[in-house]
Amino acid sequence: MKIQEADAKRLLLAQGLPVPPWEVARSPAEARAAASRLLHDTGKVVIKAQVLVGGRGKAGGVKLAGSDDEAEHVADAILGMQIKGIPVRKVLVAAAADIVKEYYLAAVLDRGVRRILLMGSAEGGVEIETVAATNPDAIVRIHADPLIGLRDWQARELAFRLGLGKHLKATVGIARGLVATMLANDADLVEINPLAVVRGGGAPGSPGGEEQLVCLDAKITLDDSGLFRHPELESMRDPDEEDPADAEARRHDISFIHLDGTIGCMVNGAGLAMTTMDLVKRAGGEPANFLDIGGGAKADRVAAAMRLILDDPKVQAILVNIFGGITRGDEVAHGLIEARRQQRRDVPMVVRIVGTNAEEAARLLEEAHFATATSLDEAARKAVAAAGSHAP
Amino acid sequence: MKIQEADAKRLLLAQGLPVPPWEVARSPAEARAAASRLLHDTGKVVIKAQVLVGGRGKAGGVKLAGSDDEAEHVADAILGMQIKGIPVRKVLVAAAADIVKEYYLAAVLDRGVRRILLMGSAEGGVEIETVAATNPDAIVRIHADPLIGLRDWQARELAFRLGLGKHLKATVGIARGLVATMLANDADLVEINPLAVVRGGGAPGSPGGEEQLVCLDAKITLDDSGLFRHPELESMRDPDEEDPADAEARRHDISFIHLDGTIGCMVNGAGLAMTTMDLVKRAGGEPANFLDIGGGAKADRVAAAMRLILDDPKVQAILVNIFGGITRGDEVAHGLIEARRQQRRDVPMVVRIVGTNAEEAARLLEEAHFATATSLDEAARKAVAAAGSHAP
Amino acid sequence: MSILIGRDTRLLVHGITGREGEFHSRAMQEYGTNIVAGMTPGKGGQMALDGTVPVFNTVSEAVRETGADTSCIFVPAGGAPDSILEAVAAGIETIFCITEGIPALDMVPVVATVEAAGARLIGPNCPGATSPGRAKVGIIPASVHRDGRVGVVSRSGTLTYEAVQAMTDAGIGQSTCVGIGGDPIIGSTFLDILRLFEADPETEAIVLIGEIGGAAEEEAAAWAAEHLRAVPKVAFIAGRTAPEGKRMGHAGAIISGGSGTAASKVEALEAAGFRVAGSPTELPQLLRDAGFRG
Amino acid sequence: MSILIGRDTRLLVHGITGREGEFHSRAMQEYGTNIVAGMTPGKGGQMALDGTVPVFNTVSEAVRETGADTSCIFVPAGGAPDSILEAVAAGIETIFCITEGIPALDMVPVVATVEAAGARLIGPNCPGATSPGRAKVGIIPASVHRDGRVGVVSRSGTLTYEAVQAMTDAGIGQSTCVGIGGDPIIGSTFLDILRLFEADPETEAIVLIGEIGGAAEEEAAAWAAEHLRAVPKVAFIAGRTAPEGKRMGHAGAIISGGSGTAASKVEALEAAGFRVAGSPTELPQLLRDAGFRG
Repeated sequence: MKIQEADAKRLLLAQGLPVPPWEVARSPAEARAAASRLLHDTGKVVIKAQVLVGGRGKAGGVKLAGSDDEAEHVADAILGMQIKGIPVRKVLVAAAADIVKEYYLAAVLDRGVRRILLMGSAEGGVEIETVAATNPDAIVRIHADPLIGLRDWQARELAFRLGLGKHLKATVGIARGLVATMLANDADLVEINPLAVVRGGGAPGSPGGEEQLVCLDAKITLDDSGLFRHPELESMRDPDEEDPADAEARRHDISFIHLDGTIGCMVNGAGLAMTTMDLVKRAGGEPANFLDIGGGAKADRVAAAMRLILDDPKVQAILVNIFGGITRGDEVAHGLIEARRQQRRDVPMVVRIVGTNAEEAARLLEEAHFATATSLDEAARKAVAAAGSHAP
Repeated sequence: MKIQEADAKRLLLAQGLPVPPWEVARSPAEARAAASRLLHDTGKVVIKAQVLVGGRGKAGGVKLAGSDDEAEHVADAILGMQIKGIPVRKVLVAAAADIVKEYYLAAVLDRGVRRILLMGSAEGGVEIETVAATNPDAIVRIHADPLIGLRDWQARELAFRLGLGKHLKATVGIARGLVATMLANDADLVEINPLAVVRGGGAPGSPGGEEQLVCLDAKITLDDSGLFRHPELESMRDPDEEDPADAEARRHDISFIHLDGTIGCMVNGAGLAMTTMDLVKRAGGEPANFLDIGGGAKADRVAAAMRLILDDPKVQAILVNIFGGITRGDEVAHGLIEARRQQRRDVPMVVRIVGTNAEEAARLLEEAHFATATSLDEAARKAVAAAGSHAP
Repeated sequence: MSILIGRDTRLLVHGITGREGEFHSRAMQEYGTNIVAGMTPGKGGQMALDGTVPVFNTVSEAVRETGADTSCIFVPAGGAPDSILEAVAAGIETIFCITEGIPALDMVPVVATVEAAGARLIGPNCPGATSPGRAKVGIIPASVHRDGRVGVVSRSGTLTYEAVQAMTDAGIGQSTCVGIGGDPIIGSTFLDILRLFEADPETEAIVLIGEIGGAAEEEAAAWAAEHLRAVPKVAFIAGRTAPEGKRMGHAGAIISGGSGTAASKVEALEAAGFRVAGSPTELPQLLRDAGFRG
Repeated sequence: MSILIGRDTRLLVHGITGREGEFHSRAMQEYGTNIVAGMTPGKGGQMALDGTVPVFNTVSEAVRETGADTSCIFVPAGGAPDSILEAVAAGIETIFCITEGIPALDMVPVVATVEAAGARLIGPNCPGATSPGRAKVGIIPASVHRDGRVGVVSRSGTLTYEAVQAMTDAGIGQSTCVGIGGDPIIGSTFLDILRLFEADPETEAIVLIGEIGGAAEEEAAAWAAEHLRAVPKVAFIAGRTAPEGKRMGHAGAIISGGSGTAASKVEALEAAGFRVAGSPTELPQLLRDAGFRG
């Protein structure tokens, strides 16, 4: 689960990390009021669109303002934008930092090494992929010990290799804080970009011109499997930005990703779902979605999955592919029959059910006059053909 | 550093352990007031002397009371007692628990295995040494993993082996809580005796007759080396009970233990200090104290040590034994000369200084007409002889 | 022979008295797996599976009393990491963790501890393994298998069933089928399992079923190119049409260093001598094409 | 030969720019110890000890640049455990931690990590070691030593100096003198050091200097009875008159299982063939009595 910059900054602050003050505004007037409180610091504020997609800077979603008038004006412009199709409903207002140098620092779960990885670069403010592609040696990697965690000497090594020796203590504190943030919230990514050396004013209570290290932007991704023990984080899910279909899918424990094709897919298991999409494509069609109903799916979850698929007006045919293990074929068949009964529009459906209770499922589907298939390849071909003949 | 039961209970509560409510009273009237608030629970309160020595129960320092009148009366008696020479200045008042069965549970640093050890026994309420002597198999020992800590399965194993399977979740929580208390406070001992299964009433908000597991008494010893990072714990040092000499010694970073003999000892290093005492004894004397001035001791610390020794009226002679390493012999000699100048009573002194700057020390001491010795055995003999001739 | 499990396996089921644990334990027992013990803290002393299997409070007791050497874990996500550690501490050598939804960071110290102890963990969030005709541990449906000489390793659940069923339908049996699980942090990788197959005299061909994401398939391919040169080997990679960037942020993508796409995996596997199928149903024919005659 | 340190030792001093670190580094260098590097984070690039020793920011850099193989730590208590771990991670084999006042619980994961890595830690809160005529690491005054063939191991600081001085005064030299430290949790025990002495061809007699508390002396005695049967061995135990119960509560006493008193230690040592001195000054004569002719 991705969370907004402002929420990410709150989680960093809770671990004692240096984050300059900010406010969130939902209207130009709120942004003006926030700016008037924050302008005294450096005489300039930065106003940033709060959206969960990358590239908001390039899209014009990050702007400076030197007065409260200007802040209101800029906020008005940003709040009227859409970034990658997402309408901007909130902006973050912060004192503009007097940046000396920018760095990149992230804590991330390294699946290959099965440890927490701290990754830093002295080329901050740039996307890390760009650095990795153009200058991979500029990326410093330090793995935290899997048993006793990140040690100070590791954080010091990171600081020296990034050229942050002058800010040794601050860097050690921030590195430890990133890992602490990760552990405290079951995050799989905590990214600061830029981590910046700024002159004074960047953080509350800082003396005039002294240089210090602060977190200017923050991105945190939470491990969905860890959410059960952090109920407080659930409230950081941004309802403004979530597709209603995503919320509906989550409510039914369905993995659902919307795509651009015409063949709706309902499958149990992520690997098999991707395979089904691949075979649709191979048969000349385009999948309309990735949908995994998970293990042991009952009739009501099947019905919910069907509604999700049919809510997409582009869908011209539906391919159901169930390999019963924990999931019982007859349960799925019942769900399909019930779902078709409630269905508002008539879309051809090809059903393939094998494995546990497949015979009973076959009987039920035959009685209900469903089109069925034996092999997955055949099912894909039939679905693509049905979509072709059904297309408007 | 030992802390009082009430402080220990506060530290346990802070880690979420089940400790029935209590109050501390410094007068019979306060005890009466506390009892009137706590009596409604089980109709009886227990009143316990707050002293840092063991065996208060046998000494009559723990009594029950069934009314506020009786509580006042009992508190009055206990507050008038001395236990092992320590006057009782405070009592703890708690609702008397309806005990079904008592257990012993402690987390302690096991030096031999270099891990945290959980030690439990189903024979609670008894001193663990007695159990160890009479029925060693009754003691269950579980070592926490040194890298990833105490795991739930270990705590479950402890519970089953103690016969606490019926209170599995509670036992696991308490075992984890003891280790957490240890780690959070740098304690080297956290002992619950008794840990008790009680009927209702033992803890706040508990339903009527349901059995539950609660911590009825608590003893915690803190690692002095860890105190620097827990300034809040320093306030738990009980000024009522600490010998002024101990406080003075601590202020000067001197290790000091008062004994019953007549030969005052001032030595650098604990091992050498004990050896010096042993040789005093061997020469026919009795040491008046253990005193280690530590490494690199300067003149002012030497003077403070001398005051500590001379504050004991039984001291008839002083033996100074310094093996200079980090400690410089001339610095010690200067301190001794200054100390003798301020000295209020005239006690013979034998000084032996070897090692770093011993020659300069010898010159200084000779000029000041100190009695000196070359070997440690000789120094001990001379000091014992001097005490004999000086004795009143 | 087979890998991981076989006729000698003495299985302990953690959570045998739970709904899922009991259901799958019955299926394993019916298949002939020797379930010697169950464990559910607080239910020690009971008998499970119609009085055939004793239940213990702790793993150490179960091992002491029954000589269990293999664990299968059906404990909920909150307790499963602890169950793995309990099994390791009691000397269990092979641990299958079926549980899904374990927070990834919980697994970091667990896999390090398993490794340090020299034990072997399969999963979590895996379907388990079957050595057809000998033993089945986990939740793979018994019906898909046929005894034979192809070693199957897969990150997926139902996709594995699909692939194995296709082989069985074509008359090609398996030595052992292993589902290693699709979680971010797992105990055994493709490479770990390939090493076992290499050492198994009865495994004569390899089927590897991968997915987009990570670099585990590429790593396995590089090893196989060197160590499994003469072995017929085929693969299938799911996710050729899957949309990119739906899982993790920037840093996650960087770690895998540009690999992780279906194209890069297919390329690496083909370069290592794997024949890569376009559909699971093609696996049997590709095995024949690669020279497998079993 | 000697144990732990010798002419080949390539020493790295942690905290070389601090007051204590610098003072003792000079003394070590004067003794002839080969100090190849110092380390103080943030002072990398400077030169210490009058321009003779390069200072590094990290241990890994120091090891890479100078081939350091031994560490001596003078870092304050808050940072010393971390310094030990940094040395271990950089491949340092022998680590002396002189620092006193480290919270005991901090050392629990540290000693476990040192052990798992196969490194050796002496201390903390120890005076270090001297191999007379070859090298000196730590703070034992150089003047007390004389080159010879008696191995000395002790829990104390100044008591060690006293005992070694007594030997030197009597013309008995030492192969290596090791102070293992008196903290609750230490890296190397009496037993660990005795094993090293046993394997050292130039150590022909043993002096063990113990203290009341714990069971380390008893444990060492039991081992020596079996493995050092023919070796002249003498001991001294401090604390015969020390008051009991001044250290820990009930549980602490229980662990040591009734041992830990001077009497129990003397008894165990004598039963193992040690001659136990009544004063450090008696050690030389007892060595002669035990057959030592060095």
